[in-house]
Amino acid sequence: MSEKTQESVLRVDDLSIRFKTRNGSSQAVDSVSFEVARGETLAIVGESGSGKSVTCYSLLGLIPQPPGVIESGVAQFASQGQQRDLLRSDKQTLRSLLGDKIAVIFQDPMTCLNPYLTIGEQLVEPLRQHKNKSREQARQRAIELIEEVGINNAKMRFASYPHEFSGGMRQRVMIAMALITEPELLIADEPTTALDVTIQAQILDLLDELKKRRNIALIFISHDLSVVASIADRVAVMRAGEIVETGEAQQIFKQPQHPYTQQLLASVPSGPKPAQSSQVDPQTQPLLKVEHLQTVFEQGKAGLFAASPAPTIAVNDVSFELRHHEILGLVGESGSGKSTLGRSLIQLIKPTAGSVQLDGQELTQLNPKQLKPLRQRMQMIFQDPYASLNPRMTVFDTLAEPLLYHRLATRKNVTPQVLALMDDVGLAHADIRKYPHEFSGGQRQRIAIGRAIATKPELIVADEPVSALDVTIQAQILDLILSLVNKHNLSMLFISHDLSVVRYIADRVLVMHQGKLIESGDTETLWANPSEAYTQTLFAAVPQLGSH
Amino acid sequence: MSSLDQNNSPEINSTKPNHINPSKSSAFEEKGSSLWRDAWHRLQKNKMALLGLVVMVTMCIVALLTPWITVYGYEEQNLVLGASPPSAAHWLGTDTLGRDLLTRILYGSRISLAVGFIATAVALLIGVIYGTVAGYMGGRVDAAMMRLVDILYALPFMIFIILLMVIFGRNIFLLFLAIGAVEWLTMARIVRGQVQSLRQQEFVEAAVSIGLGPWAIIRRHLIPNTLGPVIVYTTLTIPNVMLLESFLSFLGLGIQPPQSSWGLLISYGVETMEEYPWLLIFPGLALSLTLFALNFLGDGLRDALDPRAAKD
Amino acid sequence: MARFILIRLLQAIPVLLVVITVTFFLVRLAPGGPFSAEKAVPAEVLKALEARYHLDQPVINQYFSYLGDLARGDFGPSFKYPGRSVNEMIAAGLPATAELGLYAMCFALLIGASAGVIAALKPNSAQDYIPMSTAMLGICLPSFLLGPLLMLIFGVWLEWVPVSGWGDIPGDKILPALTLASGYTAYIARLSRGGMLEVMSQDYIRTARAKGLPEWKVVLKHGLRGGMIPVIAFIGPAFAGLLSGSFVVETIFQIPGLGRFYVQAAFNRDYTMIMGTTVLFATLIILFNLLADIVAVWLNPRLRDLYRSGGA
Amino acid sequence: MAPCSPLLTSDPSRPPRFLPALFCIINCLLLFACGNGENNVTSGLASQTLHWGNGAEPQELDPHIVTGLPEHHIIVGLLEGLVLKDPATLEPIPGMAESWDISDDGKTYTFHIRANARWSNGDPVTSADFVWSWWRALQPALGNLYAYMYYPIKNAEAYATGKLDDFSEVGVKAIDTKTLEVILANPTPYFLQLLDHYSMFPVHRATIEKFGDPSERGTRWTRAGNFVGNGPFILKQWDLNRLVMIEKSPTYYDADKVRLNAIRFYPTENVSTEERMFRAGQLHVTGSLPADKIAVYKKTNPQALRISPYLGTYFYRINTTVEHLTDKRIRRALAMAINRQQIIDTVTKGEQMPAFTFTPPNTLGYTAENGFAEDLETAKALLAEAGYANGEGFPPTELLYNSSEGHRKLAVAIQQMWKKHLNIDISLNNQDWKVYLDSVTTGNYQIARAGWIGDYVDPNTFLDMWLTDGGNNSTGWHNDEYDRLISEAAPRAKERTQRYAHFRRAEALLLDAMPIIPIYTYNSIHLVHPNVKGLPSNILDYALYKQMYLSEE
Repeated sequence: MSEKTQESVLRVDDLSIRFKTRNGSSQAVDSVSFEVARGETLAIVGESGSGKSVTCYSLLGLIPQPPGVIESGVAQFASQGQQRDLLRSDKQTLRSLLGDKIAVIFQDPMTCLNPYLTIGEQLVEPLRQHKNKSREQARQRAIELIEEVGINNAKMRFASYPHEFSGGMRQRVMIAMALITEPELLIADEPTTALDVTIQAQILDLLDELKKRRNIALIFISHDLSVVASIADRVAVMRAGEIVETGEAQQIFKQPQHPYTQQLLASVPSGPKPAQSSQVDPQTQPLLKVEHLQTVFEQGKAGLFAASPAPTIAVNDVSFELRHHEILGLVGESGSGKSTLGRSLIQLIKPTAGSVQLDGQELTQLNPKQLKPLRQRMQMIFQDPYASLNPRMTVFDTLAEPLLYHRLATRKNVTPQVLALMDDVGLAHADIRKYPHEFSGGQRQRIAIGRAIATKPELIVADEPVSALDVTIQAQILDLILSLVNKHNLSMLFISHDLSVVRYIADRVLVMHQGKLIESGDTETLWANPSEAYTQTLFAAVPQLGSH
Repeated sequence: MSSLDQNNSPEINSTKPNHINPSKSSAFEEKGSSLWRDAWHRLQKNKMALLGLVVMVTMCIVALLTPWITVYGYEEQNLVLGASPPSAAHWLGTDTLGRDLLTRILYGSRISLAVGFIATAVALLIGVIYGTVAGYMGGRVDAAMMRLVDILYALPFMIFIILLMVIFGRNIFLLFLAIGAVEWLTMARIVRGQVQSLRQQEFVEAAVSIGLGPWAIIRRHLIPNTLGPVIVYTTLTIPNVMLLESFLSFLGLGIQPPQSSWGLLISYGVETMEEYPWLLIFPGLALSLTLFALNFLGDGLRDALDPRAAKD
Repeated sequence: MARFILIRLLQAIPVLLVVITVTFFLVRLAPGGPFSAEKAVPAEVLKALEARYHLDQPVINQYFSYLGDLARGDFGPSFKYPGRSVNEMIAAGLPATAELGLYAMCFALLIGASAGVIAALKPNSAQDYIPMSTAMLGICLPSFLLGPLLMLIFGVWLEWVPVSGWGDIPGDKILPALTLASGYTAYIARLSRGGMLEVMSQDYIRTARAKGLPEWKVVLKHGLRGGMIPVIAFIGPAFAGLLSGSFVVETIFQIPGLGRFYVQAAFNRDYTMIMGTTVLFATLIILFNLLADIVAVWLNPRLRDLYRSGGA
Repeated sequence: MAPCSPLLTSDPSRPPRFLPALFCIINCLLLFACGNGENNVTSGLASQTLHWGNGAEPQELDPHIVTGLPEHHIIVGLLEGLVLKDPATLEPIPGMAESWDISDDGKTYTFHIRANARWSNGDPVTSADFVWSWWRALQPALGNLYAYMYYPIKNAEAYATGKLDDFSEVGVKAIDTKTLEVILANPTPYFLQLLDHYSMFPVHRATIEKFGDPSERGTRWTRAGNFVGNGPFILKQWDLNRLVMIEKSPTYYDADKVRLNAIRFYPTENVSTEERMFRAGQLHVTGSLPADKIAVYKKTNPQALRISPYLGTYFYRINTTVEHLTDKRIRRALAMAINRQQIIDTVTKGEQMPAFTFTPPNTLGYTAENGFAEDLETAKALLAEAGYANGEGFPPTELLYNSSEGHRKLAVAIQQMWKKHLNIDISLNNQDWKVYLDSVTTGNYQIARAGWIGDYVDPNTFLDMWLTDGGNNSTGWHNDEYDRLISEAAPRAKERTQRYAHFRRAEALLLDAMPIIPIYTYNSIHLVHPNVKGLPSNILDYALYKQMYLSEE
């Protein structure tokens, strides 16, 4: 793909960035060099904190200085025959390039669009700023572009607000906004990470197509190797601020040279579950029995607004069983009701109808007081380890709380138990007095898991426990979960949108779509032969490492 | 800029659990609420906040020691002298009855600081509990509780004060109650708003899934996380309360002359600010100093109590 | 939305009823009737006066007949000002108070929000501390101090504006509006600083910067709207408080407003006037809280749609 | 709500426009500030408009309902009684009546009303107007607090209190349209003085009846545009809490002598503001002056400062039913231990006169003998005699005053004097005005601050309040001999000297028993711009507008 005859749009040499704080400084980017040519996609791959975003943002003047200090480097940007060093341009020049010749697409389309302004207003902004277009001209152009990125009814959509769009649509808007000034360089920072797998496939296709049609240079930043595999021409692998390996995409995926690249590739969950963990006991009665469960939301009930729009049926007539020592996967896209189902099972949300029986005991009719002893037996792990830990409680407080509350320990003898829990989930004892924000995402999830297993429960509902984590961390946490399930004889409902992860961990899988269970079966059976059309689409959209 | 993770991830390096010698672990024995102890450590690093704290503590100590360090009595008049500007005998001058202003400011600090802290504490206690319960319960309980706040807001304050005065007579503790009873309303609203948004957070859900009861959740998870805005509002409330005290004292509820408070000294000083400006300036400075000290202390405390704020 | 407003208005009815009932009986508990005067009132005159205003009837009858009058929109005659009905006095006083409050709120918003925004752009720097400290002065300088001070400086010494009055001499509205604004400026400054800090760390601000927009445009167009939401939520209730709390400023600057009546009525035991102003202010508090909620919804497109679809 | 509307109406896709709106409002406000030219004092000189600091918003302008000084200042411009007073001497001079005859027994007064006396709508003023007006003033339903001003008239009291239903038996009669005969119950030497009190002013019958029942309180007849009066000015504008403006009346009989074209009364409740308004040239006359400003004016602007004796006494009431205060030795000791001159010098600062009698000295020629002297040794001795040598064991005693800066300061000074001189601890208590009144009238106090302003220039207005059943007594003190002297001996006295002798004996009894502690005699303290002419000082603080004018010379 990459013919070196192509002119290089951006050429970065020996870029080093350091972050200085009162506690010392850290080398965020260390002597990084790369280039990207017109019509080419360069993927920068690395885990969070590897410096891949900082590298790109520093070129655009988007990192705060201080604390960031650019120590060295040259970034030659070629546009209309003019060569500029981005790192040495003044703010004015940089600003005139940004949004015009260089455009950026950010990771989370939910937060990156201004919720208070219409799509149209935000779309025309770069045109008005850089091209001196009249409001009407800009509007025309914006509408054309909205259509081009595949949004129907562009004229009406022009006046809509971001919240009226789904995540995928927003990302299309972001792409339109980036392309509206016909840039020569497009930087896409994890553009599909926050999207469902089917949407992700569409967006990747769109990006690829637009790049080809407009012959622009694309820098694609991602942590997800499977995604990169499907779009990149060349790949640069970053770790701890350094590019450890760079090369043609096919070569990197087929014959990774650097051990870190190898480790990354090995961490991508693929293939069936390692056999050793399966100890399901089919003959006895199930641990959890769910019958005709229904959960309905009165929207807008929260807060002082009592007026309620039409109710949403989040979980619709769901029945299934969960056996002892079984890991049951629950897959579905966002909005399918899988999280609500998980919460309804352990009575965090009161179901509207149906029954949930834990070991033969009906849960839905119990009041909080009656539930309390049962809470010890069922626990939950949440998706977002940032939000699910109280920011003002130390690791000790968080882990000790369930022990003390259920009188499994006293104030005097709780410490050894907490330390044992920390051993279980692989946390250093020295961290006992630290607060959640001092940990990385993976460590936080370890804390959350520790909290969940503290009371030695039988059932754990894990709601997307690894989807916020980097791929190597994800692999570690998955292995941790598997080992804990074995060690403590746990049963688990494992909720995820990531089919590879589910395949890797679950014994049996349920597929959920629009509030209903549409398919279930033993994992490998289902993989081999999905019967429902939806399930088939879902499987087809999963990016594969080898797909390139 | 959350995605700009500035630190290199320690993740790679800590893939294996660190097994630390168990004997060392006893160093992490838990004693009391670590949030407050950690906050204290963080506060010590904030110079402005520390300065504010030092000023406040000094003021409190001086207020306590006032009877032993003043040369004049606070009620001691010198009608022949009358109002006199600062001099060697009277460092801050004297008021129209010839009373030493420094002495009166010092005695006044006893009243003002006591009113400021106790009345605000009353407001804080009621407001935080009320607001948290309303915000946590939500729905009808919340609506009913907030309507009650509306009602109390709307009742005529003056009538309330006059009645209090008549029913209970003059009483300094009544003053604390009266002021606290008024000030808690806004506090309750602020806290309720905070709790409403906190309630949606996953860590509260996690607490529910552990089986914690409402009270434990409110106490352990909600209230500590509302502290930021509460502290800021509190630091703004204290000087307000001190001024409210002077108004109520003027009406006859609260302290009686010849006792003084900063608020009263200021309101008397206003009357003669052209003739005897020192009578306004010095009490005014005392109040301003308190306000700024409290403000810096409050901001520092807010940051100290928020582990995330300590970015450095 | 219409339904939401309707429900809130319906909820207001019991609130108002409780306020009316409590106030009605409270004022009659306060010692000293509306007709007591320094010179003893002869018994027969007192009797005649009480008969005139139906105060000789059982309190419960008075209460129900008052409710009846109120339902017809009649607040009754003032006791203190025999020639005036309460309706008339409110009609005479409310415009001045509302105008004063409006100007004050504008000043407070302009000064407070500017200070807050400027401070938020560079937190913990001189650009933060200086405007914020200036705004904080508003709390140290209560209106009973600031009013006379401004009056003295700008009215008497510099002779730039009149000392007092309301609409009599050009410029006589500036000082009272500034005075009333001072206390609120500090709150607004703090709120907008906090709001802006929060908003300026949002991802969409980074998006705006990535478009190459100049910084002022990023702040004013993308930041301000979200950053001002806490301020909007504050000014609704604050405006109601400003109206009922304007009596100090009205007295100092001799403004023919309602705030003076609100306080004086309590001292005069002008029962009908107390009731009238209380009902009015209770209504205003409820309305402004509602308005603040509506504006908050309106400013937030997401909520706007929620209510549009759920309501009418 | 206006600031929100630009928000609500703006195109939702555009950023909020409330900032521009805000700027507009502020700009309007600031634009108003420009063009601030001449002040009231300068402009008033050309237009002969007097700007008067009136102290408070008038409750009403109906002379038969109101009770206060602010109302007085306005009403005397709008209405005129049978007689006026010479502001220099306070002797009666002709008003509506151009002359009058008094019978030899001093009981029958015959007034001859001016032929050219007219109401502002052109109607002539007749004797029937007076008869009707006085009938109205005595209607119980009107709730006239000054009905007692009529009590010297035969049967007026009985009619006012409902003991008599037939008004024709009350001693007032229209002989013909311009002749009015008044018959008194007893000879009342100060009766002519009363006639200049607004409660005895005539009102226009047709106007009042047009707006409601004559005995109905608060009809709209007193509004600008409705008001029909017979005084030198007519009511032009009455904006609540803002301004009352009266303008020269063309129908007034003396109109060519009236030189002021208009008077604007401002409700200056805040005395500090009032003083600043004066300084900024917004007022010609202030109603008062803060005590601490007096010295400043003496130094910098003495010609504007107007201090003159006033017909009133500041005193402390003692509740003689409180156990330890029943002993008159204690009461006298308290009175003697106050250094009045020092209080006047440092607290009130208005050159007031220390009071050793209750009636102010030289009240129409009456001066009582000092009832005591400031004497610390005697005071201590008296206290010791009463059983509290050196103040030991003196029961806790409370001094009550109504919430006010001035009362507070004085109480604090006196509290300290008693502590220093007698070694007794007195605590202070201040109450809101109405609560204070309630406490005093129900006797729920020990020592209470008080003040008394004479309604008319005669000792009687001071001394009749200490009668046993006097509505304003409230001290629990009573003395039969005193009652006899005031209500029987004095009214029957033929001559002023004899009458004053009775008063002196009575006042000596009062001061000996000392249920009250006189502190000082009031002064009226005003700021008067030098341009204001024809406003002499007098003890009633009485102004005759038709003699006043503005001039720079």
